[in-house]
Amino acid sequence: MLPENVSIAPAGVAEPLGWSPLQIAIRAYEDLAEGQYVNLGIGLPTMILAAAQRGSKEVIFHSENGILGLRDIHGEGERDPDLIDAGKNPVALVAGGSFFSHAESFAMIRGGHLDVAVLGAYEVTVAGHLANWSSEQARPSGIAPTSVPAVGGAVDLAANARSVFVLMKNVERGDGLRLTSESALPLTGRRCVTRVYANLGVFRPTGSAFLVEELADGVTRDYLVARFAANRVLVEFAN
Amino acid sequence: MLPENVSIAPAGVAEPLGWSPLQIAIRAYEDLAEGQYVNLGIGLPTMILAAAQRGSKEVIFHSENGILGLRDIHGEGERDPDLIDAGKNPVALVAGGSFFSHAESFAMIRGGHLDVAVLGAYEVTVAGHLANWSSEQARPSGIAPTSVPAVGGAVDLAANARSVFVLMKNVERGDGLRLTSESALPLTGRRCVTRVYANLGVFRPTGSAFLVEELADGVTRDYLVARFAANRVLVEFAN
Amino acid sequence: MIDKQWSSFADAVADVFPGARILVSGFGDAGLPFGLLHALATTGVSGLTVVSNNAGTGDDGIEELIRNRQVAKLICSYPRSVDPNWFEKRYLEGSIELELVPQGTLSERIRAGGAGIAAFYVRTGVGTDFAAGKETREFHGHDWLLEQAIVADFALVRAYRCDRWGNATYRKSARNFGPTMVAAAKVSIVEAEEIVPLGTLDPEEIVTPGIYVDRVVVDAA
Amino acid sequence: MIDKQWSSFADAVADVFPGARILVSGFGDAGLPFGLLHALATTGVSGLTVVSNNAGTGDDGIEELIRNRQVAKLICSYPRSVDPNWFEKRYLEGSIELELVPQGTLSERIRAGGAGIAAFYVRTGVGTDFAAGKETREFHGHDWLLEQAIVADFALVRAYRCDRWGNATYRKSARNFGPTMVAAAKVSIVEAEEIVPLGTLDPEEIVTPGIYVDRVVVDAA
Repeated sequence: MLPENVSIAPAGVAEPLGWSPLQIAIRAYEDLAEGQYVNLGIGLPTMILAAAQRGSKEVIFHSENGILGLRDIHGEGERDPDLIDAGKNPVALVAGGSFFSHAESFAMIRGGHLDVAVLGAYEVTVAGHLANWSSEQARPSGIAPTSVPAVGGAVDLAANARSVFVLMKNVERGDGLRLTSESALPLTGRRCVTRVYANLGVFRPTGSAFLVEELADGVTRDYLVARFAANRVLVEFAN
Repeated sequence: MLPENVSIAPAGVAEPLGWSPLQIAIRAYEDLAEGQYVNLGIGLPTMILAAAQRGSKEVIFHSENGILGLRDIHGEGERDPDLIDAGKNPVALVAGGSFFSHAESFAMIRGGHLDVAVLGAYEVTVAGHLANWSSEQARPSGIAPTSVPAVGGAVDLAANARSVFVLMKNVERGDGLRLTSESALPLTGRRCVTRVYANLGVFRPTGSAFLVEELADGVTRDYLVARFAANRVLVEFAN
Repeated sequence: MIDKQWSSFADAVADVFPGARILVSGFGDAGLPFGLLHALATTGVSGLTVVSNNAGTGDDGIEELIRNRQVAKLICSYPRSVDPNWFEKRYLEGSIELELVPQGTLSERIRAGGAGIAAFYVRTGVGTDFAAGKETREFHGHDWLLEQAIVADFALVRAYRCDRWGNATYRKSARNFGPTMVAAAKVSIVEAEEIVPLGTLDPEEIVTPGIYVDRVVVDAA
Repeated sequence: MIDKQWSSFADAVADVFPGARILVSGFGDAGLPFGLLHALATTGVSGLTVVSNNAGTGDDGIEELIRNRQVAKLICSYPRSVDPNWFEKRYLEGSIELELVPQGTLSERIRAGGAGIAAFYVRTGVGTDFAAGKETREFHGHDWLLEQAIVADFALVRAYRCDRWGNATYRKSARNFGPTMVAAAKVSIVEAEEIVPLGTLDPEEIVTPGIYVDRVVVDAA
């Protein structure tokens, strides 16, 4: 049941409820431990670098394009076109950082050396399946594509990182949700998502439901229950 | 038929006929071209470094333990225990040389990037099969070994180098030969030997015979023909 | 004396033939061999298969080849960019073939090509569309996919400092695919920011030993 | 603050358990972690499987472990040396098992272990005794052998300079198996000639990024 006083704005029109993108990144950063090696994917995940600037933990960030120890460049003088993150944005390097080839970078990823991979997503399912590389559902063969598919390193990270954090700007998409029971989108990986940090709070896929570990500021339990029920997605609460 | 005036000394007793080990190395070095990348195996092959000291060609020598550009240390001051060749002997590095890991070194070998591998041998057959890693024939199971087998990088080199030169100190072994029709020894590689540089001359395995490309000083054609005939190994002559 | 230096980009790519398979280094604009790619565009050679992480942005680099309809097939992990680009146009009109490969599988397939490995098993892509048509095999209680090596006729790679033997270093994240690609092509052509005398590069710091490099062209720009 | 430095070799190897599989760097004496190996010998832990290129020479290093009957199995390419050694004695008396592996297959199996590859196909060993018991498969008209990854519980590796994050460089041909082995073990322990402050090592020159290293002990000798 949806509380009557809550308007459901179409995605992209009103600001998402709850946490801002930076707040989401800050919340995810809180769950990273000192000494962890953390890959940051394209988009929202790279905002964790801004969150880390405010922290004092030594968390070592990995970028798929051959960097360990990247950090936010936050308006520092010269940008170096040869020092960019996975999203091709300029970054800086911490003392103790290093450069290596793509082959080494993905040997690192595939070998299970990354403690956490932080990725964006189109959809995450209750089973922990991740869909983040194509927003186009499978086409009958013979039908021309209408967009360019691009996958990058997400499939490698989803299959091989020790844990996968998903950062999601807006759980709501019109009346629908990006946290779902099933996904019709091409999957990035199965049973790989550890936790979702989103505008509405922190969610853990349990296999059959999303366990709400934390509600974002301004998001009520009733609202969440109603919103998920309307989409036939099970939620559970930690307490 | 064996010329009567030639004594066949048991191996290890008299000096081998023909070329000395250094002369063999010098002769093999003559067949290396400027710009070639050449792996040197344990033993006699490393003597090519001494031969190269007298040459002016830029031939780049590779050692399986992660070196390109090694050169003979020929009595230079300090020996560095961290700079050794495949036989664990101290070497030096030329300008333009580089160090890399074993994994990279053998990626290089397996990837077919070495123009020539120069190896020692127990036996080479007319088919170009190489036996150089174990002098012990296959044992019936249950029989205890009498020596320690050791293979090193020879199998990798035999299978993957663009060409394989074998350097052989003494073709003769008592009444027998190390250039054979068949080998009962465990093989290092099949159909891999390009050419054998030995005390008696230069030999090319053709599949059914050894083509004598050159006779060593002091070795007669008659002697060679008789010696090989006595062992039922076919020889042919280039001219 | 070994001297792998060539005097111009144009000479260095003149023997790229129609239908050739070409590895191109770079991630975004970092490490892209713009000089070699422009020279290749100028030759007009077509029917190329290009293996590269991206499809390029704007009008330079790989985009110039695609705009000119010189590329028949792209093997790539991320052919999407912020600029509307020529790849998108050619792909949607159906005039270029795309083989989409997860990024680490792409780099490892190229590494295998240079390292004498025919094929290898990874967990990447199991249970996804990327497993389609591939052998799945169980090791240690998990499913793994068989992936095949990629080798090529040419590699076009951007490096930082090179010497006349082809020894090379790279700059920061512009290293990316370069050291892997030079090993996997019959002819590897390096575009260097700078040529230094032999012996200048520290033997411990050389990332690409010259054995993998056939031609070096300095970027005079 | 991350600090991977341990104060003694003894502490750093104290949790090596009976039956553990251990990767040991080195080629001849170059790059052998003598300090860590001696500490391991002192613990008396036994039933070990040791993976290393050689079996050692003289009485130190791996030889000390073998003399003490701490090693049940050796996976190795070249267990022969000029000195009569303990391996030979133990092997001929039948008290140690030997898995003899061609050197490049050994290094690549370890590389695969660290790089998330279950198995791979090489031409090395086709048509020889090294093909026994292995799958042979045809690719591109040739036979290839399937080789399996090696992973281990511990890696003991000798490096040159290290920082507190475990970033490491190596010296000349002492690099050999080190950078590959640190990636393939659950616990990687590096014996360093020197510890330097974080930020001292040039990011372009770091051969082993600290991600692969769990413990660093400086060789005070």
